[in-house]
Amino acid sequence: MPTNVLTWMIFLPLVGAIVVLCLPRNAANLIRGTATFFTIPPLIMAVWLYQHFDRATSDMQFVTKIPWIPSFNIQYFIGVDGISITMVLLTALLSFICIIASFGIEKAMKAYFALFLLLDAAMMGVFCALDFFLFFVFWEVMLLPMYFLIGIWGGPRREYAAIKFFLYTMVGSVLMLVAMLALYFYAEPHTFDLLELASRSGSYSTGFQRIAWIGLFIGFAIKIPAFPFHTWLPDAHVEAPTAISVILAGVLLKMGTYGILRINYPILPAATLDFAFYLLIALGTWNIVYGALCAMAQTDFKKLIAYSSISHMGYVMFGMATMTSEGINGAVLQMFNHGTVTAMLFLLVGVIYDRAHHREINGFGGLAGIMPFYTGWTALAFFAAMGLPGLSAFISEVLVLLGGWRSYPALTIVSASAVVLTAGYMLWTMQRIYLGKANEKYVGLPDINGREIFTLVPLGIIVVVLGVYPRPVLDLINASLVHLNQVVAGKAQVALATAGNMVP
Amino acid sequence: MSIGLHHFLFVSLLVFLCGLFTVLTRRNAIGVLMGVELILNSANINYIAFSRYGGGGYDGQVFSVFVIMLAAAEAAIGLAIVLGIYRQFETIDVEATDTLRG
Amino acid sequence: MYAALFYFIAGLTVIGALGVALSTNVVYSAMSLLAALVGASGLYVFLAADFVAVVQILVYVGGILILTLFAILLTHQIAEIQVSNRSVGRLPALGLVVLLGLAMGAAILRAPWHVEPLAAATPTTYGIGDSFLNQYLLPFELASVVLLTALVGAIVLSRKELRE
Amino acid sequence: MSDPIAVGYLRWIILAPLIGAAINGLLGTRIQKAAGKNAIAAIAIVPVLISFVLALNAFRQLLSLPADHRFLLDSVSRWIHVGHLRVDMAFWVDPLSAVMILVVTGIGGLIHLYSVGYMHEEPSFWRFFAYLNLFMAAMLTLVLGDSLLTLFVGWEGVGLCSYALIGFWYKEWANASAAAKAFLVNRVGDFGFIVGMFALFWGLDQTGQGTLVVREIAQRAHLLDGQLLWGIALPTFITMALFVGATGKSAQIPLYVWLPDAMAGPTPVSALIHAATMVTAGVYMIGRLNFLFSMAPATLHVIATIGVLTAFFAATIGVAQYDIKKVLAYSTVSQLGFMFIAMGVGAYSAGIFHLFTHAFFKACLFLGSGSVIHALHHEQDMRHMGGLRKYMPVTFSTFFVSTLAIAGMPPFAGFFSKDEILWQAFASPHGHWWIWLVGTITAGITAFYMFRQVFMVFFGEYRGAHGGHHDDAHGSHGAHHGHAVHHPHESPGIMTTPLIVLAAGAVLVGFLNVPGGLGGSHRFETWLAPVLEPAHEAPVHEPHGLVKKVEHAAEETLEHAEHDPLEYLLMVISVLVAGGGILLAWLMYVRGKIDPSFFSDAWAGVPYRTIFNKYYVDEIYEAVFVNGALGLSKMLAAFDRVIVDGIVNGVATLTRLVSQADGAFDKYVVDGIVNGVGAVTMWVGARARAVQTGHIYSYLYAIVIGFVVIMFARLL
Repeated sequence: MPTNVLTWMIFLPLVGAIVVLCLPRNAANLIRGTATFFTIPPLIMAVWLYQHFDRATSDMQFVTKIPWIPSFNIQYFIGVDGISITMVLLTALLSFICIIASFGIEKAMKAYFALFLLLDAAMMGVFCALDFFLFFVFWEVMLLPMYFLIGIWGGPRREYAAIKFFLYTMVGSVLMLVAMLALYFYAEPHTFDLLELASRSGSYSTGFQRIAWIGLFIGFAIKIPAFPFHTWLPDAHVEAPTAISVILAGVLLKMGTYGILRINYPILPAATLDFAFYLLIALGTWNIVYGALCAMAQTDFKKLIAYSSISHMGYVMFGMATMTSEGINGAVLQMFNHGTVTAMLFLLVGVIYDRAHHREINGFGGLAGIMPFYTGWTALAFFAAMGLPGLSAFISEVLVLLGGWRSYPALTIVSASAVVLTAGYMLWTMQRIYLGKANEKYVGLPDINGREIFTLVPLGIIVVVLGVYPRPVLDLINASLVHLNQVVAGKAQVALATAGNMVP
Repeated sequence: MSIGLHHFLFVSLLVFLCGLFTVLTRRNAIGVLMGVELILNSANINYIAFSRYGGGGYDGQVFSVFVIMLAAAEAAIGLAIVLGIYRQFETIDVEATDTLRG
Repeated sequence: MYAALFYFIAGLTVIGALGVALSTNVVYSAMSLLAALVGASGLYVFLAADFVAVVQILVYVGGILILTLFAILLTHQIAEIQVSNRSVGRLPALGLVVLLGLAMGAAILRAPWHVEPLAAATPTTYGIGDSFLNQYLLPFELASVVLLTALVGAIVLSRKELRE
Repeated sequence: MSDPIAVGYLRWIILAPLIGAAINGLLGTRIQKAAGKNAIAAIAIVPVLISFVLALNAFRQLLSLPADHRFLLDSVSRWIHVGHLRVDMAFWVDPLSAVMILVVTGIGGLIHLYSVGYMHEEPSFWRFFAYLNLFMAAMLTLVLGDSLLTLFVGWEGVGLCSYALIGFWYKEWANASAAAKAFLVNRVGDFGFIVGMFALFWGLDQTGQGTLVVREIAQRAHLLDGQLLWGIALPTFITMALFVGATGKSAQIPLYVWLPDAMAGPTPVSALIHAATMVTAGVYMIGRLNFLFSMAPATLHVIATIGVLTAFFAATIGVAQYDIKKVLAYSTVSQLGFMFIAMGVGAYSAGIFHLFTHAFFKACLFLGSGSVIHALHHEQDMRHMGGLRKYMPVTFSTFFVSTLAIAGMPPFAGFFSKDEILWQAFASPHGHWWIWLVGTITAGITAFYMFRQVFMVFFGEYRGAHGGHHDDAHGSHGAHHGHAVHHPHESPGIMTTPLIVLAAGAVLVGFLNVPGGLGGSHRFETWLAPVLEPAHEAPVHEPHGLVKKVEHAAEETLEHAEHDPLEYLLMVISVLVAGGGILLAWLMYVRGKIDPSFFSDAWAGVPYRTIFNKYYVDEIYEAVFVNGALGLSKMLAAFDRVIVDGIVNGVATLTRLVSQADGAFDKYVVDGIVNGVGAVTMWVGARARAVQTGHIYSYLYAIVIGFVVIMFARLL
């Protein structure tokens, strides 16, 4: 069990998906039971992984390497290190929570849970894959169930949203494919192995690095989503059912930034340094400010949270680009924190959507009196999203901005100013929905029920505990990120020096 | 001048042409059959001529006997069919019996 | 004299054939067919194929011709033997036949026929009979089968239809 | 700062109220239902008492230590160790924070007690005390935090609690927006604080010693000298940014707008948060980082100027207010202005002392006004009050004593602390005569509006309840038809005892820091000396020897040997000015000799209306910042929807058009060909059928023709 725990975590949900498909169509509870049953072991393994993860070293752990397609030198090469460990844990946790949260789904349950488990397997795969080809396969596999989950179980304009989501990501993955193949053929004994490509990063010419970097970056930027490519996110969120929004915001957005950290940084260090300022920092800052301002103007609750995700992911991009160990640590911590906080926000939106069947912020009012317990939870989530000290998001925001100050003080001030904007739209939303005179239309609304609380409790605990004592996560990621930072800074010089004479 | 192979070939050719002409132009089924008989005979003439002038083997003649025998069988069947048609169509006019057209 | 006899018999055969082709009345053509067959038998005699000549007369004239006559009579109510076999569009057929004749005539003239010196005319019946039962035994037996089938076929075809 | 003495109990000062808040917060409804409101009150007050006792213990332990070793540290665990950033979860007490925790726990405890009475008939009683305890915990974290980051956690924590408490009665929309306004304006201040903190950290990190722990900063502060950030001296940039944070938290121009609106919260909240503790956080922070501020004279000057302007500005507004709590709110802003004057002129200990005394009498004033409001069933407009001294003797006496203190009358605390500030404003090297002048004028105005309030509320006839017209004419001619049915009654014991204690404090506390000129020995100042004036002391035992220290400031503060005669003169002037103010108020509101309308109609009432409407500052902010941000966000959202989505949808429609064209082409051309082939075949088929005529002879023709053609082809 110890070494191939990752393989188990990837393929168990897949088996689950198949088992769910074989169940009789109308055995509702049986389907829900089996689906949950297949997400619990990965969660237990995740906890086991957390305990047995070696925090001192920065190299890959729990590695499995089996030749898969020898003729093209493609291996089934999976492993986990500081960068991906938090994401694996987050995926395991959020999948479990989302399965519980999707007990409200009535339409074609078997298909829903099967697709969801398939999605879960693919996500886990993306985070563990260390062979570029395997990474790309999982990346594509993840797309399909997502398209159907939004397209079939979504809201009124679901087809539009699903297609838009699918096409956007497809365009991205096409560019990624091109860059992947370029890297594959450029390497002497053609290989897809990321570590191998990284070790050879000195030998690429700057021109080649730049083009490959841009190709990969656009592919990943669409997923983050970075500014020009972000319009799919609000639509996808508004139309997706609650559980899918949670997974979409909780895990899928992180794949973009994770991809950049896993592929762009180690393999193309010289280009990373060039583009860190022009592209990443500028886009990061713009994402933060733009997301916050757009969120302020939204009337749909879910769209508001979608834009707030854009703003928070802006922090991740900002942190990554600072090239300081504080900045990068902050970025990866923010990826984790944003996962938990936004998951809570979407679950909470789900709660009132199930009751009032609409998400118009101005349509509510004074819910605090009607649903006090629910309002308590929302307050916790809102203040976490605002980055209030004592809650997890504050630590990562401070680290990111602290990291950013040394190299880009002006942009750090602009990004820090967004703290006020975030507080602005969050409080304003809080006020319009929860405070003020009780809206007579919803006086009878039942307060939050057991199942919904059960999904919120783990996330709430994480958000509070990590706020007071962030070491459990920081220690996990510190070693690898410090190493990554040195690698990128170090290699970049070497690449620049030797690249001069190498023609792509 | 002595009678050579050519003479017999020419006779058989002429008989063959008449037979052919009969078959092509006769509207009466039986006339057509008669034409066929003529063609078969021209063939026999050739057989025998070659048998005679070609080294005296009996093969030619054996063949011609077979031809005659088969001609008999063919005539019997042909006429039976003609009678069948006659009974069916009350006529044995070749023009009329074209139901098997494309 | 020998040549003259040949020409006479050959002429008889050809005229018979022409009669069959050209005569307006079926019966006449039957009669001219008779002439042609007899002429042919004569030619066989010329070619020292005595057995075949006799067979020709017996089978062809005695059998097939009589059979044809029967057919003619059966299919024509005696009363209306009138225009019966006006044939269709003779001219193109004639043209075609002439063309064919030229083609084959040229072939006959040009072909380097392998001609052996004529051996003496000997009675051939024994030779034919012998080859029937040795060299051509299988075709001989098959011939009997064919004839039997023809016999049965003819009977089946021409029996009164059972009115279902 | 020598090596600290490790202790273990400091963390409990914070944890006790935190646990209290947790219990009340999570189980409050059940406890209140089961054991009633007193149980809730007990759960809330006991932890505060524990903290108070521990604070006293820490104070006692510090007293036993020699002067410059007074320093207790309680390091709990590593908090964030990432890259150069080394921040631990550690709490420390030194003379300055000792004073602060005593104030917070002491006055906090009294206010907890008072709230039990004041909030008695409030249904969500448990929620109030949960927030109050949470606030105590946050304020104590702010004060005890040993690194700027822990201080910041407390800093925003108190912001959150003030949001929760101001918006306590969230049913009214006004309260909720007041709360949001408070939090947002604080957040703007926090933004400044963060920027200052980062600049400080990276400034030190440039020299390889980046840290956020306050005592390490003190040792390495000199390394910041000479560094520039965008052409501004780094220390100045840092201190300016930190000062922005301070103005946000301590309600100075331009970020003071939230305090008056914060009165929407229950009165004990105003007393605790908006008088005694939270608003003083800014002053404390400057005091804590005084070595930094001493390195940036430009910032000090700015602080002093803003301080005096805020004081004067708020005092003028206070004059025209009719809401009893609004007057006190503006007086708080004004008194805070005085503290910032002290900080601005480098007299840090004077500032802290004024903070100390102000906590006492301002809390007393607020609680007094609370008991008045409580008695009049939430009536807050002074024009409906009057003559309450007959009905509420205790509240009146404590209120009157505190008003004397705030006005700066000699025996009371306010005199000593405010006079010290005015003297420092004049004498200190960073001070300037006009600061003293405006300060003294403000002191006069303060005396006037405070006594105006006293006379309107406690003197004259009761203009209570729903009678009486609303002009501000003095009550004498108010012939009310039908007196209020009920007469206001004195507040219950639990509310008056804290009042008495605080009033006593307002009287006695002043003697802690009697200036040399009056025979005193500045005991308070000497107590704070090691923390607050390292810059002034001779650099004898400072290992690193300050490069640029304030030379002439050193000799005048400590050695008061020759009492500068000027000091006496200024004292007398300030007392006279205060007396004048009181007299004016007395004439206007008790004797009615001077008709207040005389002032209000001066120059066509324009100045009065502007004061009354708070110089329209709120409206300006609303228009400029709030609507500006909203407008910008609407514009950007529209841009996002129209342009970016427009492009995306444009591409989509383009693709659809291309696909339609492609579809048409496919249908008509390619399909056309296919059908064409079909048709041709059919046509040929039909022709070919004719060949099968059914006549045997035509077949024979075909054979013969074929044969002939072959023969001739062969021959030719």
